[in-house]
Amino acid sequence: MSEAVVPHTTEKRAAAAPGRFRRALDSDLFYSFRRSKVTMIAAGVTLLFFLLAIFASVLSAQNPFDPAQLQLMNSRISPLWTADGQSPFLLGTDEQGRDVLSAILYGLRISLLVGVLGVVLSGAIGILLGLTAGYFGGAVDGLIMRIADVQLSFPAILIALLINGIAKSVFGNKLDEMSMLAVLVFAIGLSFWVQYARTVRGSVLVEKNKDYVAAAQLIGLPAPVIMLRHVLPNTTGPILVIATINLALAIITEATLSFLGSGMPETMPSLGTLIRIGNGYLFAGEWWIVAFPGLALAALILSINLLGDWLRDALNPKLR
Amino acid sequence: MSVGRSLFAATLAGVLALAVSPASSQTLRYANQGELKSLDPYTLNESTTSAHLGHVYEGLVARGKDLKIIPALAESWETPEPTRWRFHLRKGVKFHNGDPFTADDVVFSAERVRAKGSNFQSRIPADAKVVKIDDYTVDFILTSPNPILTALWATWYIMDKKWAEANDAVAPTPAAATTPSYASLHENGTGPFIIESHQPGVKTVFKVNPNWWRKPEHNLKEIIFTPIANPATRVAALLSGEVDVIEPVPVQDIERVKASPNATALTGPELRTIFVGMDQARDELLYSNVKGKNPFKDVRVREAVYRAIDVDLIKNRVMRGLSTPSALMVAPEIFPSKDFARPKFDPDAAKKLLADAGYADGFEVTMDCPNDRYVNDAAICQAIVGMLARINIKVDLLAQPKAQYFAKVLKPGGYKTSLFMLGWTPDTLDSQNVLHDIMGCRDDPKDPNRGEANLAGYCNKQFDELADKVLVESDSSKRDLLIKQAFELSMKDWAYIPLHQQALAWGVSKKVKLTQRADNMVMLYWATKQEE
Amino acid sequence: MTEPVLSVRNLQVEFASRRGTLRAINDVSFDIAKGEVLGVVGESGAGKSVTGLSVIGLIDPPGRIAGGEVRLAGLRIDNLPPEEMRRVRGKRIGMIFQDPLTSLNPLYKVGDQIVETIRTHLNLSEAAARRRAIDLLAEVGIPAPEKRIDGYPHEFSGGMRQRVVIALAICAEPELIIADEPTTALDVSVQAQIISLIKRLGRDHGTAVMLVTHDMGVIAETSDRVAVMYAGRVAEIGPVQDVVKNPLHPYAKGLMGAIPTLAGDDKRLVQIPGSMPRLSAIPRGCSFNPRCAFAFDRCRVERPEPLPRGAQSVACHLYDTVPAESAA
Amino acid sequence: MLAFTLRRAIQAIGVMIAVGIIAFSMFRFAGDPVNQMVGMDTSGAERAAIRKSLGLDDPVIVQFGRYVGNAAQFKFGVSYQFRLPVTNLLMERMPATLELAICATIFAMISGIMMGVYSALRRDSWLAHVFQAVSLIGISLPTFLIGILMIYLFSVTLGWLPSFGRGDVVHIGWWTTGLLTLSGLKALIMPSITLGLFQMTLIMRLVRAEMLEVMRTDYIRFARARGLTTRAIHFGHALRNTLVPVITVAGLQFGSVIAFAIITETVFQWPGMGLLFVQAVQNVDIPIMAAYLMMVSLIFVTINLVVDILYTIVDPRLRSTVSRAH
Repeated sequence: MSEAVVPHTTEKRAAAAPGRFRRALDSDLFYSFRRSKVTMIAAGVTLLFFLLAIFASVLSAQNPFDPAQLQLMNSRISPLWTADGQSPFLLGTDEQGRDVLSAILYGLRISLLVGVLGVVLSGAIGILLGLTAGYFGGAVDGLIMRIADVQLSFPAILIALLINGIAKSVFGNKLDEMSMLAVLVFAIGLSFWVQYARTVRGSVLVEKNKDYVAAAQLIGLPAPVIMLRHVLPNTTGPILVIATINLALAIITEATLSFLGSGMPETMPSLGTLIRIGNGYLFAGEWWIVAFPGLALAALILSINLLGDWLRDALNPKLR
Repeated sequence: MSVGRSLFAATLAGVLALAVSPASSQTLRYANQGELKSLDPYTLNESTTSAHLGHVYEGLVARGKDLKIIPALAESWETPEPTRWRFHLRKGVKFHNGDPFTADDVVFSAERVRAKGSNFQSRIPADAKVVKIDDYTVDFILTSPNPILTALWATWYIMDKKWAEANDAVAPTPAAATTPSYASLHENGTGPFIIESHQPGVKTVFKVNPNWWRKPEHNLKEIIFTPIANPATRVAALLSGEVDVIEPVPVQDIERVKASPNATALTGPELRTIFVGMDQARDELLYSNVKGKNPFKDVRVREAVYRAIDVDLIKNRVMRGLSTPSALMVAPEIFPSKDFARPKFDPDAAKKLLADAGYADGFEVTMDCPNDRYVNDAAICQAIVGMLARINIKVDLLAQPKAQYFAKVLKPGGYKTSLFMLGWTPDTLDSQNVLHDIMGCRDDPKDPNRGEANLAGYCNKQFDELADKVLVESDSSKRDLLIKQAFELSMKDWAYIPLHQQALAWGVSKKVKLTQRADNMVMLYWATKQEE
Repeated sequence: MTEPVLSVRNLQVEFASRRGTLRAINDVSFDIAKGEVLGVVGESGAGKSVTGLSVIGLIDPPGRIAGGEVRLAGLRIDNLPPEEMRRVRGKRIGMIFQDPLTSLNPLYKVGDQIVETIRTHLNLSEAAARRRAIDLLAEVGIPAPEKRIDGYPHEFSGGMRQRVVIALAICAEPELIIADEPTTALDVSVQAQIISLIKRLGRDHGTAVMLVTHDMGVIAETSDRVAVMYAGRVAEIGPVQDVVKNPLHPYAKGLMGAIPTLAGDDKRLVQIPGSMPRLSAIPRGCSFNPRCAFAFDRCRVERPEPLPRGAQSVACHLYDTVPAESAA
Repeated sequence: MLAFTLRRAIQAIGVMIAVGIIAFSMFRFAGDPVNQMVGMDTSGAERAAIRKSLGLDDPVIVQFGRYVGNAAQFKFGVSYQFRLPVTNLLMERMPATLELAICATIFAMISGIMMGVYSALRRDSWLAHVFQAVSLIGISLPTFLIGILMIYLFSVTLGWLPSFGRGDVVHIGWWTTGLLTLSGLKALIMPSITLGLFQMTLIMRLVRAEMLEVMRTDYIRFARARGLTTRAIHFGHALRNTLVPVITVAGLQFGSVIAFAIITETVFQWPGMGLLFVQAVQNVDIPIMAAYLMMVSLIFVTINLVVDILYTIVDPRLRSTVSRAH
């Protein structure tokens, strides 16, 4: 939803500050990182979450995606430190006897997978379209940017719902968990590309008129290749910022889709799905089913957002 | 003297009523997850809609608090011959617009309910004749005996002929109507309440009908109905005292509601039976890794699946004790019998049965399941998936919203399922409906409607013969015996796996006294609310 | 002698940074008399703009005035409370920035901006302020001022905008105008007009002007006196003819050598080797010593203090121990 | 100006046509509505008849033609669930959604701008840090969770605010408003906050960033050099310049607010278009879904147009040269 915000600033910055990122990386970035305790903690938490997700299968008491490992007998056990807690269910279990901690670890994996792949896909689409629009200009540029305009006025969640719905209706009922994941990645990827495209296009427009492009063309080097070498480093900073913020947004979008019933199925729950399921048990006093996934999601997104904030400020020396 | 005294008493009562009723008549706020979908009582055969309309419309008969058929617009009836039913109509009843209720309205309603576009055509056999004898007597002449003719009539609501004719509403509003008819936006019944305003999906206000022929058991002046689809919001509205009655309460919230100082939960067994079915019609399953044959055609595999499912565990854990495990495909209220016991949960026997059938290593199959239709439906399916995994049947669960689910598994979708869960309430409140619709052979050339909802494709000609005999048998003990034989036969075939009757759970404010009926129809004309 | 309009004594400005405290201005002193134009010249980073900003009290954190004093007509202003300093700004000291394109708020009509400033400082009615604004625009040479007063900044050309900026700077009849590179962003053809305008206004109103620029040519043309700054210090200060004709400080010599003269003699422009040190790496002793052709041991250990040489003042050891002899 | 408006309008029509095609083709495949319309015990023959009467058996191209023809006259057919004309239903629900969206936007604008200005001007104060933290938490928790938690706290536990619905509404012509009754106002509080929280965060951060940026511009420095009061600088000059992008974003975000109302309305059972849409999705009520999409798109393009025009009013530079390159 912040798509309208970032381009305003990044486009300008990309144009105004070629190579700023590279310079910044040398010293300032690392310095400002070390200076901010909050950022260091956020980075630590984010890293921790990624590690937890990667090693989920090693760390978990059970594989919550494998129904054979779920014991209905063990359902609705409260966390270990409460009176009714039972080992090994540190954070308790849910209605199905799913260990909440394991479910969080595996859910984290799904959420991050959807988020990261979604962001990578949207980045790839956005960069490609941005390069195309900027390089060719004219009608191609007009068309791509008009599409971007239109898309920008539609919130990502609605676009994702639409794509989700289209995919569901096209593939009918054949969608299993993995294809649902692919659909989510696709939906998120197609909803978030605009900012990248605008940033890259802005940078291309700046570079296009520079002498070296003409020079390269004179000596017979393909201009696109040359430009790519200049454009991409210049936009790395803004793109990194967009990607970080979008990662958080993508994860929330997935959670929201799942609240509206279009997210990951309950047999392979993401953090968002876990919250939706757990939400139904809040009044029943089985708070741990929703509280821990909620906390995990909030902590993850908070950390990523903090990193994104810091990155944006750090790459923009004016704000320091 | 006696006349004087009674006159005095009546006057006193009248004065008292005048003095008391304005203060004691209350507004009841009611929230349901479902919606009142049309005001035309013949448009949609759906229980929530029928229950709502039951406050403004009435049938010739009604169902009492114990679901027994009781007289309503018909004071009494008799069957002079097995194929002739005579109904004596109540006199002095008026529709909400003041029109008197007469035999003409019954004849008219009988035609309208069977007309094209009605969703209730089966309420009266198509070839039955409805004859007005006098203004308050009507005969129904059938071509074959039907002992349960009135079973579904509690939701066959009588409409006003004059009103319908005056408002161009003689034809029923079809479910697929592209323009709303007058009758779908307005009501004119004889019932205890009058709809004052109706904003679909938002709010419907029922005002009390001061001229109702029956003495009200409620003390309400109006009912404000709001559909609240989100379960948490619905519960919150009850807990915070914003509504007085909600239906349903999610099972996990029942304890919370009971613990609340201003509300409680009414629970009881529902008539709906939840069951699992296996496709035993196709030669190869649509969704399985077993090719060239159908494992569910093997009775040992069906028994294995049956024995692998621990319904008691589902009851304790998923349903929180609020279900009644069932051996039969109908609820005990419909067919009470002590002769049936559920075959024991026995995973080891199940494994052995599978091995005997040649599936020692199990197989893979996809299970279809709704996730917004029955109480904890998806959770039950997930639990079953886990249980079947322990006998090496790897189940891929496809839990979907009811719209997509029904589109796929029902007859119009081509019964596209290999393993599924479904719930069924015979709306006749009679076993025959289940024997015919769910367990009868599909594709019976003589009876195309047989096996309409038989998603498993179970087919046993002997069973169908029994079902046919049940339909025409008027002697109830002989009839029960036939039903029993049919159920025994189906159990021997391991045709279906009945799981349980789910519990119905209504949330009710402590200020409100309410009768809960097992068909889950919320009838607020039995509700009383304390003064505020 | 009358009190100078501006008197800066031993001014020190520091910037706290993560590499330690950087001293941007180190012990700078100078005076400007009524009606006098003082040119402040130096390479970028020499501290000339910072000097201007510290006089008007607009050093942004993390910068701060760490020592010395600034007096405006005898009143010490460097330690005034913010609200009183604000009243000094615009009213008694006007400022002109480098880029007229960005100095004006694009969303307000120029007239509104002038009226706003006038009414902040002078007790005038809206109408009177507007009349004055028209007069001011006329004075700075904007044609049809009664019409242009309702124009937006983007409707003005660069030169015209700088005239508006000047009008804004003088609208409360300040005693001192600080012009920070007022012509740098302008076309060469416009530069001369703006310079002469500033000069004329200074003369007509008896306003003291502090003209900050890196362009010796502008200084030579406009200023009465000139201060040459290097690495946060005044290297040399004196009447403009003296400094141009006879620069004393080796750095000033190099700088003056960079002025193309009309004489067109074959003397090549003197290039000073090397570049100005960064603030974080100012050498010990004389900050110019690594680039100085005349540097000797003392220059590397001891900081030279300003020494009067006639009307000039120079901070160089060359003029201390061995007076004048090695200075050619 | 006219040419510009005209061009935008043509673009808008293009968008609407594209949305129409998407709406139609998506909902053409979104499950069988007949299953939703009739009970489970309806016979196959009856179902087939209903399908036929709905025209669901016609070739796709015929169905699309019919759809476009009707849509152009604002006829979106009759809701499968309610058997009422969809246009009426949507118009009936629109006031609820718009009122909620406007209240949420006002809440977000006022609190977002105040917090943003404060944290830009007092960057290092503890309150600014609190605002930053609040804003981060605001975007780090999913809307539905915030809504549920608020209901749990303010309705169930404290009993201060209603947990669902609009309260009593007053009819003014075809419009209904909850702003004129106490219960209506109380009912607006939680949904507006829930819905506006994200926007508030966004606006706050935008205002802060833009304000910091503006405060560094030459004209602010020059304004300070002119001796203008801090108030005049902050609120006259800096804020006004900050508001240009803020208006754009807030305007564009209004579309998002309406779309995000889907979630808020579901949680609070708010009888608006979003709730209608969610119910329609659940019940495969194709006419409502299609009409909602078209209606929301129409609102979006209208907003974009209005924002563009507003933009030119606020920023005089754009009045003469309206070609606003994106």
